[in-house]
Amino acid sequence: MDVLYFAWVRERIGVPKERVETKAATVAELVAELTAREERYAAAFADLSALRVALDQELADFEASLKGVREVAFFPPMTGG
Amino acid sequence: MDVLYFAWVRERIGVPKERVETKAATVAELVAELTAREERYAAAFADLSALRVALDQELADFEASLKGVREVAFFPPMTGG
Amino acid sequence: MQVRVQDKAFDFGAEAERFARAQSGMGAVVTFTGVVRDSARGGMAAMEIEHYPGMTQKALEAIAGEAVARWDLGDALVIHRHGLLETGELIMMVATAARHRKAAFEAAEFLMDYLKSRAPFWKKEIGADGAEWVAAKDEDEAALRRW
Amino acid sequence: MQVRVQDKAFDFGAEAERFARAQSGMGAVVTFTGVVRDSARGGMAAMEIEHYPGMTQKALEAIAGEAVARWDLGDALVIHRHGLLETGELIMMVATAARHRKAAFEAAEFLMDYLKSRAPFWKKEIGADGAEWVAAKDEDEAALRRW
Repeated sequence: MDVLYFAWVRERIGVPKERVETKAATVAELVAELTAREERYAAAFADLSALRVALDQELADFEASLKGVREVAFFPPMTGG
Repeated sequence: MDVLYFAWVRERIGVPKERVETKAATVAELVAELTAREERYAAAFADLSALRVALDQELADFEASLKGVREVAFFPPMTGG
Repeated sequence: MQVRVQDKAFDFGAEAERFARAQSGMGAVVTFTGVVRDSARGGMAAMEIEHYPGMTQKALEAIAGEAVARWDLGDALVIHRHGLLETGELIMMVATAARHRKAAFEAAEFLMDYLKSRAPFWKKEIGADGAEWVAAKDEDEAALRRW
Repeated sequence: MQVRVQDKAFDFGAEAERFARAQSGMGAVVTFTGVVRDSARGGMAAMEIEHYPGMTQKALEAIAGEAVARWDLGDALVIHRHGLLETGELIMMVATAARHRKAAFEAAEFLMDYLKSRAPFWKKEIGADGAEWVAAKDEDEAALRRW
């Protein structure tokens, strides 16, 4: 699936987008998998309360299933307007 | 003093402004005096709850004193905006 | 702070643009404009707005001054027309500028609530079948109580 | 209903004027526009607004659609910029049209509250001494609870 990062999450991880092959069933499992992979992910995902997630461009939560999902995006709380 | 009328009060009384010589001490006394004078005043002042009054261009109430007042205005509740 | 009472039309877009551009240090600009619309009973051709010339400007300045002080506004603008207006014409506008949106919105609503019930204007709807003074609404008087 | 996400500047006055003029039967038009202002710590030179291209338009259309349905609006407009903006530039605007002022104000505030916390934009303040992401405010999250 495609994994996208925005704002300081993107800056910490170092790329705006990447392709991830995973068997994670939920967002939380995907986060755990990425965190274990490299320090830059651990830094980005250190405080999940400071993060938001969207699945296929809809806001979701960390317990949500990844079944059928093609695009996951991680970002800080939004600051539009 | 000058007495001014606006909106349907003006239409009922038939003039926008007139000079009134009076010894009335309060707005209520002035209203009573005018009401007694002619039917058109009685028609305009029939329901005081539907009227507002301004003394020297400041909103006031019917018990207010006329002492030193140069301009009295009677009108219905305002409908600006 | 600017208050204008006039019979001629005003250019809402140009006024709104100028007001927003003049802000420095204010992040939030709110405008309201009122449009003459057909009456509830239909068939309205025009609206006549009467006012109390000696009092109107003073009353509007007092209201705008209170809004600026209470919400620490960067600026406030009030324009209100009188005379004969056709359906679709703009009756009035207010604009407020504040550091944050909450103050800008509240101040604009405050100005509108006061303009509706405390500024000396009276509207008359003119239709094919005659003319009728617009009655003040209880809800407009009630709206003042929250401030 | 119109939603535009763009990097180029928009003409607030012209947009506001066109929006108000297009109303028929709607008596009340409210606009909000946000201006890039200096940060609380001062010395800000510019603001960079990042967004999530695939999601932004959809999210804004959903928010605007909800506002139109909930307040029975005659129309709603949302314009939001992304990219690099200088101090004094306009970030975004919303406009709402309703029969009465209460609905127009509420719908505009609702749109703003959602844009602040639910539309995928992230602001970064760029100053002489470096850049810093704007933190989301608890009060903005709290503002959503009233709707």
